[in-house]
Amino acid sequence: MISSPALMIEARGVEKWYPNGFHALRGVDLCVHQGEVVVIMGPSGSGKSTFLRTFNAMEDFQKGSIVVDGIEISDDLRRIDAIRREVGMVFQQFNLFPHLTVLDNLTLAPVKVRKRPKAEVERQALELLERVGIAEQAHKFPGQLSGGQQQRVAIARSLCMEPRIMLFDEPTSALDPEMVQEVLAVMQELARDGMTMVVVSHEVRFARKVASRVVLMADGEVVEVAPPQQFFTNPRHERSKQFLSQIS
Amino acid sequence: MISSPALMIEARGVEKWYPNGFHALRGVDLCVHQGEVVVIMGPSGSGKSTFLRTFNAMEDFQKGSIVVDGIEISDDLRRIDAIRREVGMVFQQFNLFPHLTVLDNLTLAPVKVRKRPKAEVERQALELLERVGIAEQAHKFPGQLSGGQQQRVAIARSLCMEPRIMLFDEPTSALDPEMVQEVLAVMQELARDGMTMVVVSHEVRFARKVASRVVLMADGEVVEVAPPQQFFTNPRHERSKQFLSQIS
Amino acid sequence: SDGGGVQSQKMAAIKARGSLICGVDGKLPGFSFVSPDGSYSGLDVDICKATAAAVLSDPAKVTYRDLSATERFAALSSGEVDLLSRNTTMTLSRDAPGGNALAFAPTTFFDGQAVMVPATSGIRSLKDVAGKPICVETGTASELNLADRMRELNATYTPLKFQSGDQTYAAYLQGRCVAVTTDRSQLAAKRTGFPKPSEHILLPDVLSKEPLNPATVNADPAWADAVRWVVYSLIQAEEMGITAANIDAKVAEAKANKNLAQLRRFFGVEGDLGKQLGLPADFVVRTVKAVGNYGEVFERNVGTGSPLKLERGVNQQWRQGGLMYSPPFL
Amino acid sequence: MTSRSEVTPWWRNRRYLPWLVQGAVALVIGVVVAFLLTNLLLNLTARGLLLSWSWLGQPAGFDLAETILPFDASLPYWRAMLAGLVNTLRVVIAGLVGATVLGTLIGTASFSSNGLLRRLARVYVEVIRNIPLLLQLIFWYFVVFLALPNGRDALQLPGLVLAKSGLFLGSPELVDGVWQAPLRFTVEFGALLTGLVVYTAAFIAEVVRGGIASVPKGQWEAATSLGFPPLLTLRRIVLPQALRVIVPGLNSQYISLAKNSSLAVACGFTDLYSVSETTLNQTGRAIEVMLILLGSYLVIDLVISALMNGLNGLVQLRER
Amino acid sequence: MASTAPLVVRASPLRRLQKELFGSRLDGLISIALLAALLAAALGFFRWALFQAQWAVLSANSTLFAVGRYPVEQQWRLWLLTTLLALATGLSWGLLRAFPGSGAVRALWPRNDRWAAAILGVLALWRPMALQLTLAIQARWWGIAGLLLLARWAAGRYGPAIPQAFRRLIPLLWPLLYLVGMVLISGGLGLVQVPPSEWGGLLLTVLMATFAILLCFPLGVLLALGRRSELPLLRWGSVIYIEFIRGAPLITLLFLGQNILGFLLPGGLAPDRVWRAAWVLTFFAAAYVAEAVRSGLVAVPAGQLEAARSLGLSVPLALVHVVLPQALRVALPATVGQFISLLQDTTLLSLIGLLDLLGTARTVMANPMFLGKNAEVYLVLAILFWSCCAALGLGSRALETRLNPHSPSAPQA
Ligand SMILES: Nc1ncnc2c1ncn2[C@@H]1O[C@H](COP(=O)(O)OP(=O)(O)OP(=O)(O)O)[C@@H](O)[C@H]1O
Ligand SMILES: Nc1ncnc2c1ncn2[C@@H]1O[C@H](COP(=O)(O)OP(=O)(O)OP(=O)(O)O)[C@@H](O)[C@H]1O
Ligand SMILES: [Mg+2]
Ligand SMILES: [Mg+2]
Repeated sequence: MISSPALMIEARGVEKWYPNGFHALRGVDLCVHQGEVVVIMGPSGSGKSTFLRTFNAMEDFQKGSIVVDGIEISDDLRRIDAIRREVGMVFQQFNLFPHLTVLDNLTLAPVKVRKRPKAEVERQALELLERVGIAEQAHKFPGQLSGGQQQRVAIARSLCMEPRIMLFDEPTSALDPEMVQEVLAVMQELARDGMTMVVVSHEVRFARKVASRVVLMADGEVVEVAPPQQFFTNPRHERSKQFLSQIS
Repeated sequence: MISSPALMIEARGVEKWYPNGFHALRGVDLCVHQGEVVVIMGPSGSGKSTFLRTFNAMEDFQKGSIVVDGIEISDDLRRIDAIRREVGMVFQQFNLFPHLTVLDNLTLAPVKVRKRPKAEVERQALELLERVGIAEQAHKFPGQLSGGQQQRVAIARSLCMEPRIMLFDEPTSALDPEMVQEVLAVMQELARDGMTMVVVSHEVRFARKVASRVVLMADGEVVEVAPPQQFFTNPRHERSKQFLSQIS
Repeated sequence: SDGGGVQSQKMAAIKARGSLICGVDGKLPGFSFVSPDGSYSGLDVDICKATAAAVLSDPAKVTYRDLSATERFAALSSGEVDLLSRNTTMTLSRDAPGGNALAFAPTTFFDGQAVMVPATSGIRSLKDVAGKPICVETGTASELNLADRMRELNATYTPLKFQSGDQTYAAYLQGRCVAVTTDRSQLAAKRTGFPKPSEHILLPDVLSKEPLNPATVNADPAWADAVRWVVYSLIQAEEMGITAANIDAKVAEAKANKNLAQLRRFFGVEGDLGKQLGLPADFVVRTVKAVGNYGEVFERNVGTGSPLKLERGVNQQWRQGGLMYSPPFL
Repeated sequence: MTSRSEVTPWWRNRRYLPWLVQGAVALVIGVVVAFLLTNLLLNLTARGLLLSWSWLGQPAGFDLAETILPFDASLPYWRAMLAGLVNTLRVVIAGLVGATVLGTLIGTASFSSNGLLRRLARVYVEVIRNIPLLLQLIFWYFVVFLALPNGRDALQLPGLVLAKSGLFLGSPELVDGVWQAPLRFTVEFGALLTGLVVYTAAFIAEVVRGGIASVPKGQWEAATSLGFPPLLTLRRIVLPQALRVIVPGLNSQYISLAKNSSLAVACGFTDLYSVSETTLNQTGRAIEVMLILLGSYLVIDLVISALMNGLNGLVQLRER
Repeated sequence: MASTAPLVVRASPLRRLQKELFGSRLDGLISIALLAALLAAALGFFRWALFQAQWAVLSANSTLFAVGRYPVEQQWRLWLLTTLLALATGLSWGLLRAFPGSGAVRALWPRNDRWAAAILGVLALWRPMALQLTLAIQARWWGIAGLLLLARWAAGRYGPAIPQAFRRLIPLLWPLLYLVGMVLISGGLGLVQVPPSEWGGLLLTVLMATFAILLCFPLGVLLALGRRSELPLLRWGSVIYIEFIRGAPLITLLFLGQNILGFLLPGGLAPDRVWRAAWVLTFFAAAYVAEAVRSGLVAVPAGQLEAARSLGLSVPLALVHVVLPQALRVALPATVGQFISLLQDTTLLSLIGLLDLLGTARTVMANPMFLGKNAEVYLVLAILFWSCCAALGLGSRALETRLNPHSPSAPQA
């Protein structure tokens, strides 16, 4: 037990109702260990995004508990801040700040939130941009980049806050096909470097190659959790089979 | 000579400058005989649309002359009216009137411009819609139709003015692939019925099957005019070869 | 303590502020008017100056507020101006506590509402105006008097109402209406500025009595009294033949001669008349020095020597058969 | 997040914090409002001006220049204010129609093939919008309308006389130096209406221009290729589509026209505001008069909005 | 098809004119009618302006129009302020040119600037002369205009040499100048007090407009944020406020401010009526600015706030650094539009008896000497307002393009 990697996310019986009464999560459990890459799949509206967003307290929930890196999520703002510091998030729509240069996008949060010295953050930012392969775009504005480049900037922006966990919500689904690969390559490398990642994605190839486990959600519940090999070749549940037949 | 079909369009040395000084047509000649189907091809920006639009006086030109069905184009508004009566035009973007039903789209011009009795025009319009295969959509609004249906309505709308010449400006390039065929079929049938047509299009199959001659334009000039068989298999000019290699 | 403890709140406020806020019309030649250099002059303005001289010893310490007819009472009762010297007619409802609850100082000008018409119009009495447009400033007593009188005469007419005097006269001069009505003095004042004053006549009809008085609020009787006696001091000075020019001599004379008891009391050389009002003992000297006696004020601003060329008429001293009469300074 | 072993302090609790913020804001607003209201009550009581409406029934004592509702000085105040309201409505309705017509003409003129007309339309809009309306109203009244000739010199056309006192329609005749006619509009009304129409038309022209510009160019081309002359294209093809964009824009212009009509005082027209000012001055009833005034304009705005929303529904419906 | 070398011809200006004016018979008729009308109007105007108009009304009252009844012996303060303003304007203008927005080329005197400088020069030389001001005052105006151009030249020429740390401080010049200006105008700090009732004319108009513009903007932003807030109380509070203000004509609100504010505050606490009007203008404009800003807020995708929050930015930080910069850029034209109408609305002060430009004009025209000289005065006022409003509009468009050289519609090749 001692040698097993630390538990980074531990969700127990999470239930969420939206204010309009919609029961979006119906008692979901999930554990993510350090260094794991968990890919969440499932039909549209099954609650994947909602679930993911509870991990950094972007959505609240009514029942159950979530412990992120040892901190239990509660209504305490100080805790929420601490959790957001641990968790980076990348969105489907990139959500880069269009009025700031790429470099400023990266440095804004570390400088304003962490109060780190600007010069140091800039050095780190340039390194990260190098790492995602777009160092030469540092002084452009997001509007001047392609979708793939923008998404890589978004990843770098999250990394710049030095998170211990990264959440990805369909990071490639707004991209033209030729740009999907460049983003997945960056994520793959991140995974190789040992980042704990939870990824909502329907990229089967990526999941097969990188995921430690694949989670299938449907109707606000976790239907199946399995290593990718097993999940894609021999799913246990009827729902999983049905889903797999749809996406391939 | 007597048996040769009448000359429907005769353009001689047409030169056009746009108001910004751009020299869009640099002395173009073209003759179209009755019943001919002429397909104009050429790279983007070569002046195809501009040339086509001079035929019904939608664009003016500064040098040369164009005679349409015996009427020479000049600044005389009465002549321009007469020519527009002879010439129908179909656009890439359909340009149906979104606030009118399909039937009203067809009948508006004959009733308001030609002052024909409404009932008679409606009968004719329904026949035409039948002919392009969408009689049952007569009372819908354009926004409720698919692209292919909309383009067929646009063709029927032009036909309702009983033109002797039809101009098509890339009629299928805004369509999803599965809808291209239904529009080409309608055009093919029109050609079979003996309509004189000038078509800007890159549909090689259509050109091979239907065109009397294919015209290649480049940089505001006509580079080659040839029957489709010869044009596609054995073009004379270097420019034509280059162009054909690009589109296939 | 000195003044028998009667210190008015208002007066304290004015002294603290170091300036008297005086509500005036600002656009009425002869009464209150701004010259191109920005200074105010006129009969109403002189009352402000005299009051400032009495309270603050300096006639220049006045802050003028141009007030329209519609806002003058609100400005006074909300305490925005200390003194309203804006040729305002004293009426019962304005005076009464159940009405506007003002406190009026003595009349500084006895006026009456009149009607002016172009001489060429052929109109010779109010009756002739029937059926025609009359210009009048809205929110004034003139507006109501006109309505009353026309109803008495059983005549229809069109009242063209304007928010301010300048618009009213502009409309009249441009011929929009055949007559304009307001107080006689005002009409005369305005007429002086007309391109051809002689082409306009005042009809003989007097629509109303218009005693024009400075006003303060009922709520501060001590302040009202002070203002009242400032005005009386000017009238009394004229009666006693004291002018701005000769006052220094007269004061010296009074100081020298113990027998001139009345004069000595008046100048505050003896007795505590000023203190009883909460004013300096020599407030009369200050007021007269600042603006002259009532006759001088009248002559300078509206009298025959001024552009308005008004006769003294009923505004003559009572000894000359007029209505100007000051109670004794005892 | 139901039961927690440890209690989160309230100032860090994201569940309570918003309510605390709101509570604080409510408290501040409440205290300020209460403070103002107490003062109001105290001051009004001191002056004997506590809210009361009985004065509305007392005779007004003043006359009004032009009214559709018959009015004279012996009628009560509420009749005076009603007469003012009717006058306001009269000028607003006429103004709406006039401004819409003129604005549409100018808006479409900026698409004319005639370069001069096009530029003049631009110049009109740029000049008129950048000069204060009040200045324009005063200009129209004192400089233009009051310069009209009067009496015998008035501009006379068959059945129509334009004089300094107004526009007379029907069979005008000169009685005792004054024009009389069955139908007359005073110059005060004329100046206000002209000012409002000219000013609002500039804004409406921009709305119309925006609406027309929002119709794709292809619509013009298609119509032209079908042989439509330009005016017919505009009327049958372009304007119906442009309406979707125009109508919401018109709504706010209409409302501002209605509100701007309160500047009538500047040119001597007896509208609601002018009557209210007189009434306030004669009665001292500031609060009540303000309430009536604000309420009336609010109702006018709401009515215009409701009508325009209905119209909006109609033009949007045609799409589907 | 041996065509000639690419030849750029533009239709000759005459031919273009002919085509624009006489393209068709109808166009020809319209053109002739319009030309005739224009000609008649121009003739009439010049006849009036040259032979009938009497401009003495303006020259005789120029001080009144400029500063109202501001005490003569204190007017040096206004001259000082004008000089400071001219310096600051020249400095800022020159620096703008020294550091053009990305994409623009740097030039010491671009064409627009040469025009502006020429117009300024002509105005400074001709206007004081036309107003028949005394030579001393004319000279002052020349000096001030010269100073402005000199500062403009110096800043444009030597601006780039200024160290960056110092350059950052230069925008602060304006708020500082505003405060200094307020002190200079109203007195205090050892200067003699000049109460607001003595301010008038252009001074009052400009003061009211700038005061209201400066204050209504933050207020409007707060209201807009309130209206978009999730907290019902803030939202409904803002909605009620905004809709109430927008439902009422400004004149009724000014009237309310003058007549009722006195009742709402304990005696003596109510501010001077000039300030009262200024506050009413501010609160009025805030509601409209709020709507303009709201349209900008709507244009910012919800994802922006989410991204900022997920990066750990608190809501205020996210608003300040992420949402507002984007929203205000979108809202800029509409906001400036509101500022322009606010400037125009200051004329309504004359209806409540304040002596702004229009109020001063009305006072002047009550002067028997100038009765009936309406057209001259109103024409000059109209030109004045027009130039100010048009300049604001132009400025906003320039700012817009300067802020937006990298619009998202220009993707990389
Ligand atoms: N704010 C909200 N209020 C009410 N219902 C919501 C809200 N947001 C999401 N939902 C509903 O909750 C359900 C789950 O949403 P969620 O976005 O988590 O699904 P998802 O699995 O991510 O789907 P997709 O693959 O389409 O992104 C959906 O049915 C959605 O309609
Ligand atoms: N209104 C205009 N003003 C200036 N240049 C124009 C205008 N319209 C078109 N052009 C230019 O004229 C050239 C010919 O345009 P045209 O639309 O005729 O080309 P095309 O051959 O139809 O191209 P495509 O295949 O892209 O439709 C292009 O270079 C275009 O940029
Ligand atoms: Mg999702
Ligand atoms: Mg084309």
